Amino acid sequence: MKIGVFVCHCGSNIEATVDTAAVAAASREFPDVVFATDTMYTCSEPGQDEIVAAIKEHNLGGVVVASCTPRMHEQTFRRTVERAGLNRYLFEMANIREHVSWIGKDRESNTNKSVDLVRMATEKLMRNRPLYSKKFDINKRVLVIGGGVAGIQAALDCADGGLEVVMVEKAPTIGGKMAKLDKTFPTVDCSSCILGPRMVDVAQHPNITLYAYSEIEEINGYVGNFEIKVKKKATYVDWDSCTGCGICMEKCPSKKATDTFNEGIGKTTAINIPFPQAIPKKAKIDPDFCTKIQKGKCGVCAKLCPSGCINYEMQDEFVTEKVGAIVTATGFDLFDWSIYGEYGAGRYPDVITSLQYERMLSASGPTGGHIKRPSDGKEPKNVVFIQCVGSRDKSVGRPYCSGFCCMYTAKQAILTKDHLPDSQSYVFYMDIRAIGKLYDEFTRRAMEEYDTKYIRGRVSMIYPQGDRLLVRGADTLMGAQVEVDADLVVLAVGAEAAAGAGELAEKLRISYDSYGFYMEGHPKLKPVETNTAGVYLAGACQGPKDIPSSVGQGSAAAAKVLGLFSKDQLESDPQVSVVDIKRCIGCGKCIQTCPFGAIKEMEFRGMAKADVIETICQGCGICTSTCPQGAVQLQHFTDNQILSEVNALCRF
Amino acid sequence: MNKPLNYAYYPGCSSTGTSLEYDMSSRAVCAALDINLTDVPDWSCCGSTPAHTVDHSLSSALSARNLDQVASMGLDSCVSPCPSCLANLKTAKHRMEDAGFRDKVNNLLDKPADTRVETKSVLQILVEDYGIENIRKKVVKPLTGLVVGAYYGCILNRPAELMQFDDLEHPMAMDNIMEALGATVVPFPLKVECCGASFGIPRKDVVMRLSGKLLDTAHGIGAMALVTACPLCQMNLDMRQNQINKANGSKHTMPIFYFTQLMGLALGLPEKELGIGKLCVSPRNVLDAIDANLKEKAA
Amino acid sequence: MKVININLSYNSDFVSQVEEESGQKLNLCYQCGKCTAGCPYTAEYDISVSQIMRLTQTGQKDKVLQSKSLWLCATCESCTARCPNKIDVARIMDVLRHMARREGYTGIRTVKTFWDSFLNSVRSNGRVFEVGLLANYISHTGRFWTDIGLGPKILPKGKIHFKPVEMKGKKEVTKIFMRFKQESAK
Amino acid sequence: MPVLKGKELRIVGFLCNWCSYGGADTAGVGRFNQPTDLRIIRVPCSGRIDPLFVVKALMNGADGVLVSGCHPRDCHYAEGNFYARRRLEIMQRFLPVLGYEAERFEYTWVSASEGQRWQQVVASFTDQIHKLGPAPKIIGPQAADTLNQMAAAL
Repeated sequence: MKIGVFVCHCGSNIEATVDTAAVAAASREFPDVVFATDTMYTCSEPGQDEIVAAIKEHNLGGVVVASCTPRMHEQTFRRTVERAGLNRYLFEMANIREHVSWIGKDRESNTNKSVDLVRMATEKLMRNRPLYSKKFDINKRVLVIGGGVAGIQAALDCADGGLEVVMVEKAPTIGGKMAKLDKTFPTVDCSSCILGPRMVDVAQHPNITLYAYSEIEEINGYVGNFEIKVKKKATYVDWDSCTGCGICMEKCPSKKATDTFNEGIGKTTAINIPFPQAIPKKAKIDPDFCTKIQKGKCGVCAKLCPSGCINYEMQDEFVTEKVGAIVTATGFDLFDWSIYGEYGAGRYPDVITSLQYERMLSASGPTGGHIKRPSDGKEPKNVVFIQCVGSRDKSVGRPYCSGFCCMYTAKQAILTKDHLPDSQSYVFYMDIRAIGKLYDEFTRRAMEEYDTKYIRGRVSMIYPQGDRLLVRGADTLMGAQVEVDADLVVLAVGAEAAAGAGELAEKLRISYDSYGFYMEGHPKLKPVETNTAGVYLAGACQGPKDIPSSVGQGSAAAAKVLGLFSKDQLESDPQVSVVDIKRCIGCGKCIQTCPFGAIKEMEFRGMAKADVIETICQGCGICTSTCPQGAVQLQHFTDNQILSEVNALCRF
Repeated sequence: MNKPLNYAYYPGCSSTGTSLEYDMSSRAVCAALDINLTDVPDWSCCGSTPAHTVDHSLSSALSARNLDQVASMGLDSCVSPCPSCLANLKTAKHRMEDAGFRDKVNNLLDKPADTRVETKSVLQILVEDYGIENIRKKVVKPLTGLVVGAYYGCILNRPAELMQFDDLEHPMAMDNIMEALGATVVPFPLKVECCGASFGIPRKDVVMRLSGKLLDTAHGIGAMALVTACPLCQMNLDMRQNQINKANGSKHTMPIFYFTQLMGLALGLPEKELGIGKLCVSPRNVLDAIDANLKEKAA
Repeated sequence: MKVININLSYNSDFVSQVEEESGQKLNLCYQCGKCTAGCPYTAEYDISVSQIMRLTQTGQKDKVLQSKSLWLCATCESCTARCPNKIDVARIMDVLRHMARREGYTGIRTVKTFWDSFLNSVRSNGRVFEVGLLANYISHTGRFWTDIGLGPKILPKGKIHFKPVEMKGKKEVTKIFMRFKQESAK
Repeated sequence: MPVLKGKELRIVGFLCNWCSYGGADTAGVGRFNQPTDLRIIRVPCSGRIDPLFVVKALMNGADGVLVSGCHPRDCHYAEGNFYARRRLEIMQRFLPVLGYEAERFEYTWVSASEGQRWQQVVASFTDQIHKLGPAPKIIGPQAADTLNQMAAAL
C-alpha cells in the first residue's frame, strides 16, 4: 500500500510544541510511506484539497493524518479520501494534539511521541481493508422521555413533521418545571399562558401518544429499531374513563398529602389532580395518604365518582413500544439546600426556595398569588434573595454556575414589588450573569426602576431574631459586613441532574458527567447528539438551561430525528464482527457474551457455526476477545491490526 | 454499661483557676456514671491560642508533650473538658502526621513524642460513648421547668474534618442532654458564634459586644439560663456579665452553667461537689424554681 | 488615594511564602465575602478578612502585615468552616500573624503583650498561672487594671491562687521555648 | 525513534473510544500537563482488549501497560467493561510467572468528562513505572525466535 502522511500544525496548537516538519521527515522512512508533508490546517478546504491531490498524484492507497483527536475530524477526513476515490476506511488518524501538544511542553519529547503515534497509524493502515455499509429498515417513530418544555417542543416538532411520537412523563402531568413558574424573564409574561396551549397541543395531536405517570423500564435495540418497555405506575383511577371533573378531590377527607406540584407549600388531598391545567387532566391517588388503601376504610371517592373509575386494587402495568429514535428531555432537579446549616437547613419556615416562591406568586398557587410568610401568613416587608445556593460552591460539590438563577431572581424581585409595592427586596449576589438577549437590561431594570438593592457578597448566616430573620452577609464592594432584617428569605437554589438521571443513562447507554448531566456528542458541534446513535438530548438534562435554550434544543433534537428519518433505510456501520467459518468451532461463547444478541447459531454443512447479524452488531469486539479460535474478528480492529500497533510502539 | 469506660483526663490550666467548677463537676458526673478518669501525670499547658499565633511548631510541641504523657499511661484515649485544649491536642496529632512537621516539632522536645492518642471532649464521650439514653436512665431529679439554651461556642466542632463531632452549624449534643435531664430546651440561634474568646483582657470592648449579643439573644428567646461547655465562653458570659450590663446598658441576671453542673444536679449530686457556689451570677432563683416545680409535681 | 501598580507592587515571594506555610492556594479565592460576612470580629478590623485575602492574593505584603486585623482574629474558624472554596482562611490569618511577628510588626500592643505574657507564664511555670500572667501583662502595658471590679467577685470563690501550681516537668516546657528560640534565630 | 533515553520509559495505553479516550481528549482540551511516556491505542471498548495484547506489549519491550475503560454501569456497550475486568484481572495474576511485576499493569476507569482524573491516572501510573524501572527485555540474536515461541505457547 502506498501511504501518504499529513502532519497538521493546527495553526500553533500543535506546531508550538511539536516539530511537525521533523515528524513528516521521520514518517518518510517508514515502510510503505511514499509521501509525507506538514500542513497549516489539514481540515481546511486547501488542506483537504492537498490530500485529494496527493492521493491522485502519488497514487496513494491510504492516508494518515496526524492532527487532532479522531473524535473531532475522523468523519471529515474519511469523506475527503472518499472524494479522491479511496474507500473511507483506508484512513487513519494520529492524535498529536489532545494527546501530545496540549499536554506537554517539551518539544523533543512531543516530537518523538508524535513520530511514534504516526508509525502506529501507518502500521495499522497497512492492514486496513475497504469496508462497505449495509442498508437496513427503520421504524420511523420517536420516543420522547420527559414532558417538560424541551420534551414538548421536540414532540410537537416531530409530530408536526409527520412522525409518530410516544411521550413518557414521570409525573402525573406534563409541563415540567416551567408549569410551576408564575412568570418568565425577561418579558414577565405568564408562564402558563405560553406553555398551556402547547401542553394542550400535545394532548390533542393525533400523532402523539402520551404516557403520563410512567417510567422507562427497559430499552433494547439500536438506532432505527429500539424496543422500549414502559412502566405505567398505578394511579388507582381508570384514566380511560376519568373525565377530570374533580368531584373526588373536593370530597376526599384525607387532606394531608404532599403537594409535590406546589413544592410542599401547603397540602393536597390523597386523590388529586395536580393543578387545574394539568395534561392529562386525570386524578390519581397517593396511596401513602389514602385511608382506603392504608386502612381499608373510607372509599368516598369510589362512591362519588360519576364514571366509576376508582380502582383501589390497581397494579403497575407494562407496555412495549417500538421506535427508531429517542429524545431524552428529562430536565433537572433543585439542589437540596438543607446541607447549608448556616441558612437553617430547613429549620426556619420563612426561608424558602425560589421555586416555592414561584408557586406563592402564582395566581393558581396555594396562596392564590398572595405573598405570605409561611410562619404566620403575614405579608413580608423586607424580602432577601440569596443567589448561588448550591451553585459555584465547591464545598458542597457544586462548582458550576446554574445559569438561570441571576435572571429569575431579578424577575422575582420585580414581581415582589408588583405584588407588594411597600416591600423592599435585597439580592445577595456574586456576579450577575445576564448574557441573553435583553437579559442585562432586565436586571438593570430591577435595580433602576424597581429599586431592588443588590449587594455583592455571600451570606454567612441566617438566624431568627424576634419574628424576623437576621441575614448577615458581606458587601464586598463596601468591604463591610452587612445585616438585613428580613421577613422572608428566598434562596436561589441551583440546578442539579434530575433524580434517576444515572439509571436512565445506563438504560440508554449514554454517558453522563460527574454531576449526572448527560454528555453531548461534542461540546461545540454535536450539542444535541449523544455518542449512542439515535439517542438525542434536549434541555436541562445536558446541563442547566433556561427556557429559550431548552426550547431551542427541543427543536434541534427534533430536526436531528427528522433528518435521521428522512431516508427509509439507514446505513449500518461496517465496523462489525465477521466470522471466519473455517476457524469457527461452534462453541457458542461469542453468542453468550454478545450484549446485543447480534450473534446467532447457524448450520453449515451439518456443523454449528456462529453468524453475526450485521445490522444488530454494535462493534464492541467483546466476541473477538472471547473467541478461543480467533475466528470472530471485529473489522477495523482485528487482532492483527491492534497487535501491529503494539509492535509499532514497542519494537522501536 | 457493658464495658467500663476508662480515659486519661487532661484538665487544662483554667481548671485550676477560673473554671474550677467545670473541673469539679466533670469529675463528679463521670464518677457518678462509673466513667474512670485518670489524670495525665504532670500535664503541662497545651499552648492555647497564644502559642499558635506565634508558631505552629511551638504550639504542637507544647501539646505533643501531653499526648506523649498519655501514651506513657498505656491509655489510647484522652478527654479534656476544654475545647481550646482539645483543639490544640487534636491539631498537634493531625499536623504531626506530616513527617517534615513532625521532625520540626520533635526537635523542640526532650524526646520524640508518641502522638497516636485520640483526644475527645468530656461532652463527646458522654454523648457518644456513654449515650443520651443511659444518661436519661440515671436522672433522679429532673430539671422540670428549667428553660435553657445551649451555647457551644466556636471551636467545639470546628474545623469539621479535625473535630469530627456533631453538626457544624447546629450542634445538638448539649440540647439533647438537657432534654434528657428534663429541662425545656429553647433552640439558641447563635450556638456557634464566638463570645470574644481571650480578648477579655486586652480588648474588653470586643467581649462586651459579642458576649452581650449572646446574652441579649438568650433573653430574647426566653431562656432562664444558658449552658456551656467551654471555660472561656462561660467566663466571658458569667464573670463579665456585670461589665457587659454596664457597657451595654442591659440588665441581665442570667446564670451560665457548665453542662456538667446541670447534669450533676439531675443525677442528684450535692451542689457543693459541682461548684454551683462558684458561679458569679447566682443561679439561686433558677434552682429554687426547679425545686418548686418538683415539689408541686410530687404534691 | 494611592494608585497601585498591580505588577510592580506584586510581591511574589510573599505570596508563595504564605501558600507554603499555610498549605493553601490563594488563587482559589473568588472574593465572595462569605468569610467577612461570618467573621464576628469584622467590627473591630481595620481591613476585613476577605480584603486581607485579596491583598494577600495580589501580593500587597506591607499593607497586609501591618493590618491590625491579624491581631484581632480569635481563630474562631467561621471563615474556614463556611468558605465555598474550602480555603482554610483562619490558617492563613495565623500564618500572616507569624510573618508579621517575624518582621517585627507590633500590631495591637495590648493583644501581643497579652499573648506574650501568657506564653511567659507557661514558659516559667509549665502551666498558665493566671495571677502571674495578669501581673506580667499589667506591668508590660502600664495599663490601669480595668478589671478591678472583678476582684471582689472572684476572690471569695476560691478560683484565684497567688502561687503557681507546682509541676515536676516545668523544665521540659521551658526547654521547648528555649529550643524554639534557638531554631527561630537560625 | 527509540524511547528518549533517561527521560522516558515505554508505556502503552489501551483506551476505550467512548469513555477513557474521550477523557484523555478532555484532559488535552483542559491543557492538563502529563508525562510524555504514554502512547495510547484506541479500541472501541475495553471488552475488546485481549489479555494477549497486554502480554505481547510487555514481551515486545513495553515497561508498563495501562488499560482504561468506562466506569462500571456506564459502558457504551452495556457490559464490555465487566468482561474486560474479569479477563484482565486473571491475566495480571500470571504476569509474575512471565517475569513481570504485576504493578506494570493497571486497569482503571475514566469517563469522558474526567479530564482531571485522567491527568492523575497518567501521572501516578507513569510514576509507578519509573519506580519499577525498565522491564526485563528479550534481546539478542535469538530474540525474535524466543518471542515467536512464547507467543505460540500463549
